[in-house]
This record gives sequence, structure tokens and C-alpha cells, in this order.
Amino acid sequence: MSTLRYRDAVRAAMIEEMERDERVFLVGEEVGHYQGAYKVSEGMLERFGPKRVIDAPITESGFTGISIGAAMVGLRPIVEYMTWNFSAVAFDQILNNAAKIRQMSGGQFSVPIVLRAPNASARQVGSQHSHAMEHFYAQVPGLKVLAPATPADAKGMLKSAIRDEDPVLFMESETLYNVKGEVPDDPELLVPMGVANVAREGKDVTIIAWSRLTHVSLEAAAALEKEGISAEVIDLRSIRPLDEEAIVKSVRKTHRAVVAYEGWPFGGVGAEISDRIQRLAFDDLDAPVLRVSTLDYPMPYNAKLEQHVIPSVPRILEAVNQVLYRS
Amino acid sequence: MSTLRYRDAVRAAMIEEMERDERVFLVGEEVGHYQGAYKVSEGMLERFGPKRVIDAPITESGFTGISIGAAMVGLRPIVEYMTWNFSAVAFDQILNNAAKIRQMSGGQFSVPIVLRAPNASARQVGSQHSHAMEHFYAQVPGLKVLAPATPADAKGMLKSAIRDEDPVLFMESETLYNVKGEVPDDPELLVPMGVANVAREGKDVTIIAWSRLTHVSLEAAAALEKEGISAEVIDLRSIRPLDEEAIVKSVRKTHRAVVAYEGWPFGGVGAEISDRIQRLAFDDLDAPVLRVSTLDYPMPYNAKLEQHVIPSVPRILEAVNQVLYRS
Amino acid sequence: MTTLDTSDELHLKLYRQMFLIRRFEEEAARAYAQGKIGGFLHLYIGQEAIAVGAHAAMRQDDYMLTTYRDHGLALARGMAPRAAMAELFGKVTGCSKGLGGSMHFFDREHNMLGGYGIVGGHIPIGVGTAFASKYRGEDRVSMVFFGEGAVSIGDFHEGMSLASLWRLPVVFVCENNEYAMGTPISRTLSVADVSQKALGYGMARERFAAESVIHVRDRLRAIVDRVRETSEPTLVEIQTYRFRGHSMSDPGKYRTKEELEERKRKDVVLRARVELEEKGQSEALERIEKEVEDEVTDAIRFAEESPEPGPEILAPTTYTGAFAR
Amino acid sequence: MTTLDTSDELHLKLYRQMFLIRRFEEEAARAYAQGKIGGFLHLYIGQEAIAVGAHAAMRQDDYMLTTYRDHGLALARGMAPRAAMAELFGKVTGCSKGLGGSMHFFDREHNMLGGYGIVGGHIPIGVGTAFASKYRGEDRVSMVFFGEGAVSIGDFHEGMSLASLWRLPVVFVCENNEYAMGTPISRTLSVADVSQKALGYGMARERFAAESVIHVRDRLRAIVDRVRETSEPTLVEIQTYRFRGHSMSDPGKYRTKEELEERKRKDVVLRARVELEEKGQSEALERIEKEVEDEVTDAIRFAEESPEPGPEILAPTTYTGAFAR
Ligand SMILES: Cc1ncc(C[n+]2csc(CCOP(=O)(O)OP(=O)(O)O)c2C)c(N)n1
Ligand SMILES: Cc1ncc(C[n+]2csc(CCOP(=O)(O)OP(=O)(O)O)c2C)c(N)n1
Ligand SMILES: [Mg+2]
Ligand SMILES: [Mg+2]
Repeated sequence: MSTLRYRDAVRAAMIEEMERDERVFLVGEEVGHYQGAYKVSEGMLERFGPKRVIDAPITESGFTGISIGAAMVGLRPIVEYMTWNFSAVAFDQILNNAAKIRQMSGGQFSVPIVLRAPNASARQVGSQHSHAMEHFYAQVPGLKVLAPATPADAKGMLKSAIRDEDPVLFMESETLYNVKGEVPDDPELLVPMGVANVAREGKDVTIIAWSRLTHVSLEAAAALEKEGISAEVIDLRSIRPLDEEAIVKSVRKTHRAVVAYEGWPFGGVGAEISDRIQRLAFDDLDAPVLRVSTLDYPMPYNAKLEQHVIPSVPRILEAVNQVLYRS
Repeated sequence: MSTLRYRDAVRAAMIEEMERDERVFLVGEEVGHYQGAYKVSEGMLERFGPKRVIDAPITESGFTGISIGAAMVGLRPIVEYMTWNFSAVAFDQILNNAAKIRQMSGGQFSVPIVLRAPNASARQVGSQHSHAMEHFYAQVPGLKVLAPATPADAKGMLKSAIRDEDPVLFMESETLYNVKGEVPDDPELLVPMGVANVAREGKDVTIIAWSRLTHVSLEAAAALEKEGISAEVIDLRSIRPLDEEAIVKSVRKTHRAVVAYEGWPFGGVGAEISDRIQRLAFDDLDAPVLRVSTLDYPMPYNAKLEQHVIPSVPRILEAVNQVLYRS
Repeated sequence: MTTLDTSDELHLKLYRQMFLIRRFEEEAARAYAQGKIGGFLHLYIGQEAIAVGAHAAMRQDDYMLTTYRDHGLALARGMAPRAAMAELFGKVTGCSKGLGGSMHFFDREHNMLGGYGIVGGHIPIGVGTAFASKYRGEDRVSMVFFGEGAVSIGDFHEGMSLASLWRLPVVFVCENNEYAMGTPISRTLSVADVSQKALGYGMARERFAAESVIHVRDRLRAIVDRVRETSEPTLVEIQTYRFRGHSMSDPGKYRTKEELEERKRKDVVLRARVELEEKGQSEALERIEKEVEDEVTDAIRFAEESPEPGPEILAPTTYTGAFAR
Repeated sequence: MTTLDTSDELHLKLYRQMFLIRRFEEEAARAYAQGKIGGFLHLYIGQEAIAVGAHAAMRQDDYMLTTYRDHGLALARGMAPRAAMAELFGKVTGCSKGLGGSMHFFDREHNMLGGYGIVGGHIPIGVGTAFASKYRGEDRVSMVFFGEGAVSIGDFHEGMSLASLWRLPVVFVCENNEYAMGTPISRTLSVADVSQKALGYGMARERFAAESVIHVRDRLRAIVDRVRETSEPTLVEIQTYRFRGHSMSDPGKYRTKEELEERKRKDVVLRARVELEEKGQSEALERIEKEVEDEVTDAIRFAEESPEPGPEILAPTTYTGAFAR
């Protein structure tokens, strides 16, 4: 075990996999000489050279497509977007090529590619730079979407992603990069996809979250404890595949569920979880499933409005109180 | 009243609005000389000339952006994509500019633009040409999304869309273009957004649908009637804004709901509706809300597999039987 | 520099490939009219010299990929007509197991890396295969085909930009057939010379008409050799013409009968035949044509008799391994 | 052809605008360090001659828009420093009501059509404003600014393609400051001359260094006049340099101290001052500088004292009319 920051855990996963497998390379804007816009790839250019740590011009669609093509013929690219927001200009490549090539070729070609970047809000970066993009991509069969909350999961799941035969979208968070945690050193220790983690056990209510909101939900659970309410926090880690068993199991126990995440309220991953709970645990539910999401507006720049708009501890508490019919 | 095909109703709306308002123009691939890839704009070039009916090269992102810019300074563009699939290359323009400019300019600039095209499956056009794109766009605050099922609604809602001050995404269907219906002639008769239509009244179960699936759901309702089951069919028509009152009202009556639509099962509009029902009509529900969606695969070319994958009458019946605890 | 084979034997071989594409597609069109093929069907008829000439200029281990108008390249590359026709019929014996259809022919064995439906979207993919060759230190060349309608879209530009900047061994072949659907090039582009697009990238460029399959082979071979040697990309514009509509649903009203007739007089398949006849190869031609007829008839029969894919094929082609929704 | 004003009076006016931008941003940087401004802050310091010279070359009813590096253009266009600073402070009195922040300055009154955060995404928007002018038969010109890092992205290409094809009155101004974040132009582009990008569209092009604000004004005025007259677009590359990091979080390690020092010796603001001093304008300069200092101090005070927007602002800025979720 070592204590690593989230940022370093991501880097460790990339370095280990690049040491292990010549076919793995990293491409993105500023990943090399600049050491990464958020220093995730610090030192990697020096370690692996410019053949395997590649600075790309601002051409997200281009270098995503190039990486898909390279993956079709046997390489294993890791694509870093400066943030997930910029994947919007590569949306077609992800939707129509990364996700589809395997099926439309009748299974002849797979696309073992990892797309990774920080996601969602990052303190006042405003309207065009604060998107929670998992809500678009998780819809698409052919893609897998991960959003780990801790350094250990970041490392273990990124390693799984790099070794996977299919396209994996890996969602980090600028606000998590400095979070520290214990991380196993064993380079063969992978964290599987599709398995949620019970981040805190509880019996009165289930709070389902991922990425940064896992931490916010744990804070909320701590506050609830003081009020005598025992909240179970499920950290999904993996969004597609989704561990519905873990969710249902918890809701069967608590009979109440709140889903907390960044992203707009219309549709998306939150609605999917809510739908699965009502469908798979209908008779176990004592209250409707509630969602605590980003409010239904583009992200405002003003700091207080941003805090108002993104999900927070008080809003989670409010939802929990509602599903518990306290008020 | 005139009897019009859906295709002609869409055209009638455009012609009337272009006659009425000099600022309205139509741009897209093959909309002019070719008379529209699906003949929706037939005759319009001859009527309005090349200044207002503009053939564009294959540059969806470019002409979407241009139309957004033109809308900011006072024009009212109608953008036709050959199909909604191709909007994927313009995704960033729609997400980051069309939807955001009003808010990020503090309300100084609006973007009165209509984006329209056929959407979803269209008989064996395969993996990259069969997307139901409303599931991506309806998530985004700043956008409105309409998907009328009948010629009358197509005309009346497109007119509302063209007169609206905000970006409206208008989803047609190649499989509906030949559908005939009575359409009011009055050029001032607009169908408002955000108001669902009870396409068929019933009392045992509510089927919620839009676009082509409204017709499939009505077929299913007719079949159910023969089995003594009275199904209410709600044709949403408008996806964002969503008429949740109409949905809740119906479910309060029937206590059971099935949502039927094209689109993948993970998230999307279907999950949103299911979530709203469980949240707003929790105590009225006698069974979980079920969804009949496209199966979770890229669209296969083979005709039978395509039929297997898209929602159909038998699959709706199955879901209805399930929520009625029959079988 | 390789010396080029200009024997009648080779010419007959190339003629055979062109004739196969021609006859394959004519029969596909008929089957489409009979409702045996669905969706879109974009015919390559008129442009055969390009795919066949290009294949002859390439090595079998080189990577090639193209648009939805992909039957020609697939057959030129060596795809069995059976697998091609079965794909059109949506059968499990098709090259893409009936899941892809006309627009998505793939053939891993023959390094045909696919037909793609989004205009321009496959261009970076093609550049990516060249990236992989360079990464591995192989001397493969990649060739990516697209229409003149594709050069204004973003992905063309990004693919060209990155191929130039990173010096990747890729040949960009623009098949300029004068129309993008119903739109003539004058309403698509601000320049008449498509190859001019190379200038902004400092990329080498070439431009010629697909007068004959040998000519295409010769011109492309020189280019491919240079690209292989220098690992510098090239943009090639090849002027051609399609005899059919954009797809089966297009009556092609945007061009005159006269224009079409004039172009048909320059038909590359016909011209190759005439030339070979003049060289005394009538007998060989007849034998070849008979063979091809049989092959196409067999392909149709095979496609008709083949089983359809069942639903069980969907999950394992969507993801590689086990995967819970 | 207009005869150009070259009076000291004009030069002083332009110097004032440049000096205002410079001092405004220096104070913004300080406020950022104090935590009064959040998010990204991309400074224009070093490039002032371009926005100011460009504004002087344009009419007030012309449309102008730019990237996230937008304070310079906004102030040159005539935005009140108060509204600009208040926006940075996230206050409701800001130009975008505190919702946009540094990257999204908009000013309808002054035809500043915005600062945009997605590289290249605003280029078609700018072309669209030119489309509207032509559609209405007005003789406005549009000018859209972007960095040299933006010319490889798809939207640049699509904007250029359509502007050429449709002959729209737009001037594309590439502010080549040699770096895209930490990436020098040599790792971004396969050509050293950015204006070469015009060749593939058959578009007119120009290229010059932003030596002085008057020089920029002169060169751009000639171009703008031509564009206004002919309704043909032009690509202009203007060589410049930024003195600060890409944004506040960038220490700028990718360039040497020497390089930076050398460039600072050519500082356009300083040079304008020296020139005006030599012409005997010391007194006027002092008066102007004092005025500007007061204006910036006032802007800071105004920003600090202004109220923040409340949640009630969110719904009506998201949609124009009433709207149910
Ligand atoms: C992004 C995108 N927009 C529109 C289409 C619809 N479309 C398919 S082919 C085509 C014309 C392409 O013309 P060209 O590139 O010249 O190739 P050709 O068909 O002539 O071979 C169009 C508009 C598409 N497939 N993708
Ligand atoms: C599509 C997209 N990709 C990446 C970014 C992140 N980014 C913002 S500015 C920038 C560098 C731009 O450089 P340049 O175009 O030269 O303009 P400059 O900042 O030098 O003015 C990058 C990579 C972005 N905003 N949008
Ligand atoms: Mg063409
Ligand atoms: Mg720059």
C-alpha cells in the first residue's frame, strides 16, 4: 500500500500498463512537454519518450478517430481530453465509430481504447466547461463508462479499462485530483468494472452516488448519523455496466433511495437508476426515489450560484428527509 | 381542413412562416435543387429562391454554427439535417452554443433557431443511421425538443417552433412522412409546446409514447381492447417541455404505465418519464412503470433483427400484461 | 522503384475484378428492386477503375477503407462475392454477419477496414491505421477513400492536419465523381481543383482522371511507393463519374441524359474490354466473363440460401467479453 | 478608399484603449490572486494592439467576436470597465450579469458578440453574423478572432469553407502568439505560415506582425474595406506574443526567460508611449494614464460593491419565455 493522490493513482495505472504492454500509448493536448494540463501525466514523456506520450494539436475528433483506427489494428490507445467537455467535438467519433465498429463489422474488429479526462464542474469554469458527460455516453451500447471516486479505484479501474477489449470512457474530476488514499502497489490488482462499492453501511436510507458526489454523500451520511439516521452510501464506480444488484440489495434493506450526482435532471444516469429501483424493488420501496442533481440550468459563473446549482450536502439531507417523510 | 401527408404538413408550416416572416430561411443538404432528400422541401427553392432556400455542403457543424450566429443577430433559421444522425457532428454547436448563448450572455442574445430532421429507425439503414437523438438533446437546458406524431401536430408545432425565441429541435420520422391526416388550414393555428395529447382514452393502463410509437401504441391499444383491456394512449408530442401533469393525471386514473419509444434503454427520455411517474404518482401506482424501448444494441441491418430490436406491438402488449399482472 | 507489370495477363486480371464489381452490383440492384436487399444501396458502377487500380497499387498487408460506397473496394481487395452478396441480403454468412449491410462491409482477412456511413468520419480512422504502422515500425501504407463532397467537413481537415504534422504513411484518395448526392461540385466547393486542399497542410498532392485501370494503378503505385519510403502523406484527387443515382432511391434528375450518355462512352470497364479485344484477348475475355457470371449467380444463390442471424448474435458483437447491462 | 486618420489625437486615443486593457488586466490578475475572481482568467497582455487596431479598422455596427481571451476586444469595442470588472467578480452588474465570467464577455450594445470557450466553435458563429448581414443586404463586416492553435480543428475548416463558398463578408483574424497553451506552433501545425491555410479555399490572405497599433489598424482597414466592398472573406494572420501564461494557472515554463524578455522589449503599449512622447505628447499621456488609473480603480470598487445575481436570474436567462420543465 502507498498513499497516493487521485492524480498520481491515475498516472501509476498508466505507467504500469505502459511498462507492461508496448501497445499502450497516451495521446492528448499538453500530455507531454507540458506534463499534463492537470499534471496527471507528469514525467511520462521523459519516461516513455515522444513516441508513446504524444502531444496533439487541438483536434479532439481527429485524434479520437486516429486512436480508434490504431486500436482496430492492434494498438491500445489512451486518449486524454483536457476535460470531458471537449469530447463534444468528438461526439460523432465516439458514438458512431468507437461504439459501433465491433457490431457493424460483425465482430471482426474490436476497439480497445480508453478515453479519459476530468469531468463535471470544477469551480467557476462556467457554462461551456462544466458538463457531466457520462449522461450522454452511458446511453450508448458498445461503450463502457467508469467514474471512480477514490485513488485506489482510479488506479485499479483504469488498469481494467486499459486491458479491456472495448472502448472505455473514464471520468475523473479536477476536484478529486488532490484527494489522497491508500492504493495497493500490486500491479496485477485490478478493480473490476460493474461492481459497486458500499462506501458506508446503513439501514434507513440508501444514497447512490459516484465520483465526487460519493464524498459529498458520505459527508451527508455523517451529518445524518448525528440526527440518528443511518444512511448507506453506494459508490457506483462503474456506470455502464451498472451494478443493479448492489443497488437493489441495498434498497431492499433500507426501502428508501436518493440518487446524488452532477448532471442535469432530465434523463441521464440518475433517471436510469431511479427507474431500475422502481422496477426491480417496487414492493420494497416505502417512498419514491428522489434525485439530487445539478439544477436544470447551464452552469453559471458566479460562485454562489454555482454552489446553488450543483448538488450539495444540504440538498442531499433535504431529499433524505423527504424520503423518510421527516421534513 | 385539408388532408395532408406528414411531409406536406411540415412543408406547409415552413412555407406559411416564410411567407409571413422575411427573416425565416431554410438551410441544409439537398433542400433546394434536389427538392429535399425526403422531398419535404419540394418546390420551396422555386417559391422562395436561393437566398432563402439554401443548399449547403456537407458541413453540419458549420451550417449549424452559421445559423446560430445568424439567429443571434435577428434572423430565424430553419436547419434541416438530412437525418438527425448527422447532427452528431454538430453536437458541440448544439450543446455549447445553441443551448448556452442566452444564459452565458446574461440574456442579451437569444438563439431563435429550429433544427429539424427525420429521427430514429428508418428500415434497415443500419448501425450509424438509426439513432433516436432526442435522448441526448432533451437532457440539455436551453433546448426544446418536439416529436409530433400526426400531420396536424407536425404543422402546428413546427409553426410554434419557428416563432419561438429559443432553439427548438424538431424530430420527424421517415416512416411517418407518408402518413395522412386532417390539418387545419388557418395559418394562425399553432399547436403549443409542452401539451401532451390523449390520443385514446382508457382506464386500465396508460401507454406513453411519441412520434412513430404513438401509432404503434394505438395499434397495441386496439389489440388490447379485443382482450377487454382499456388502454389510454398519451402522445407526448413535446418532450422538453414535458407535460408531466397530463402523464400524472392519466396514471392517477389507470394506476399503471408503460412508456414506449425508440431509443436505447439506458437513461434517456423513457427513464425520465418513468422517474417522474414514480416520484409524482407513487401512491397511485399499482405496478412498476415499464419501458418498451429499442434493445440495448447498435441497430443491426438484418430486417428481422431490426424488428426484433425496435419496439413493437407484441412487446408493448407484453409490458401491458406485466403491469396488469396478467399471464 | 518497382518496375510495373504491364502484361495482358495483369490487364485481364484487373478487367476481371472490374467486371466482377460491375456485374455484382447490377445483380444487387436487381435484387434490391425485388425487395431482397433493404436500406441504402450505393452503387460504384462507373468508378470501378479506382478501387481495382488502387488495390493493384497496394500490398495485401496495406490498410484500405472507404465510405458507404464500398462494394467495389471490398471485392477488389479480395472479398468473396458470396460474403459480399450475403451481407446485402442480411445473412449471417455475410462479411459482417448481416449486421452491417451495404454500407458496412468489413473484411479483416483482406485488410479491408470497412465502409462507413458518416461522411468524413472514417478519414481519421484511416489515418489511425497509418499511425499504428509507423508506431510499430512497419512499412505498411494506408489508403482512405472519400468523395469530393467530404472535403469540407471537419474530420477531413483534422485527418489531413494530423497526418501531415505527424508524417504518417497515408494516401488520401478523393474520388471526385462531380456530385455529392444531387449537389454538383460547384455548389459544394469554392475551388474547382480538389487537390488544392493539400496546400494548407504543406502536403504533397496529385490529380488525374481515372481514364483506365492501368493508368490509375500506375499513378497510384508511384505515389504509394513514395509514401511508403518517406512516410509522408499525399492527397490524390481522381476524377471519375458514377453512372447510377447516389443510392437506389435517387432518380438522378440533377444531370442531363446527354451528360450521362457522354460519360458512359468513357466507361472504364468497356474501354478495358475493347483494348484487350484489340490485343487479341477475346477468348480470355469470354472465359473470364463466363466465370464472373457464374460467380455472381452463385453468390446470389448462396445469399438466398444462407440463414439469417438470430438474436443471439447481438450481445457478443456489441461487446467483446461478458457484460451485464 | 478612405483616407486614414494618422493624427496624434487618434494615436493617443488608441494608446488610451491599449493602456486601459493593460491596466485593467493587471488589476484583474491581482484580484484573481486575492481570490476575488474565480475560474479561468486568460490575459491579453502583449496582444493589445490587435483588438484596438482592429476596432479602429471597423465600424461600430460591424460584428466582432472572439475566444475566451476576450477582455481586450470587449474593452476596445467600448464595454465599460465597470461592466467588465463586475463580470469577472461574478456580479449582476457585469456585462453578462455574472453568469458568463471571464470567458464569456458579451456586449450587444457595442456589437461585441461574445467570448467563447470551445476552441474553434465560435468561428462558424462569426461567419453566421456575416451571413445575416448579406442576407439583409447590409454592408456590415464581421470579424472573428482565434489563436493559431485553433486552425487545425474542424470548425475552423467548416467556417472557412462556407464563408468562401457563400462569399460572406467576414475577416478571419488569427492571432498567432506562437503558443497554444504550452504547445509551440511547430508541434501544432505542419506549416509555419498560418495564412497558407487560406489556399485550400481560394480565399484571400494577409500576414503581418502586430508591430504597432497604427500598423494593425492600417493593414486591417484596407482588408476590411475590401471585404466590405466585395463581400469576399479574407484570412489574416497577425503575429503577436502573450506576456503572461495561457491562463492564471500556467507558469509558462515552456519558454525561456530570454525569449520572454526579448519580446517584452517590443511591447506595443510601451512603443506607442515612446513614440507619442517623442512627438511631444507627454502631458496628454500623463493625463490619459491618470484617467485610466481612475477608471480601473473605479471599476474595481464598482465590482466589489455590486450585488451578486440571485437564483431568480437563472430561469429567465435559460429560456426567453415562460417554460415548464
Ligand atoms: C455527416 C453526414 N452528413 C450527411 C450525410 C448524408 N450523405 C451521405 S452520402 C452524401 C453525399 C456524399 O457525396 P460525396 O462525398 O461526393 O461521395 P459520393 O457519394 O459521391 O461517393 C450525403 C450528403 C452523411 N452520411 N453524413
Ligand atoms: C475543443 C477544445 N479543446 C481544448 C480546449 C482547451 N484549450 C483552451 S485554450 C487552448 C489553447 C488555444 O491556443 P490558441 O488557439 O493558440 O489561442 P491562445 O490561447 O494562444 O490565444 C486549449 C487547448 C478548448 N477550450 N476547446
Ligand atoms: Mg461525389
Ligand atoms: Mg496561441
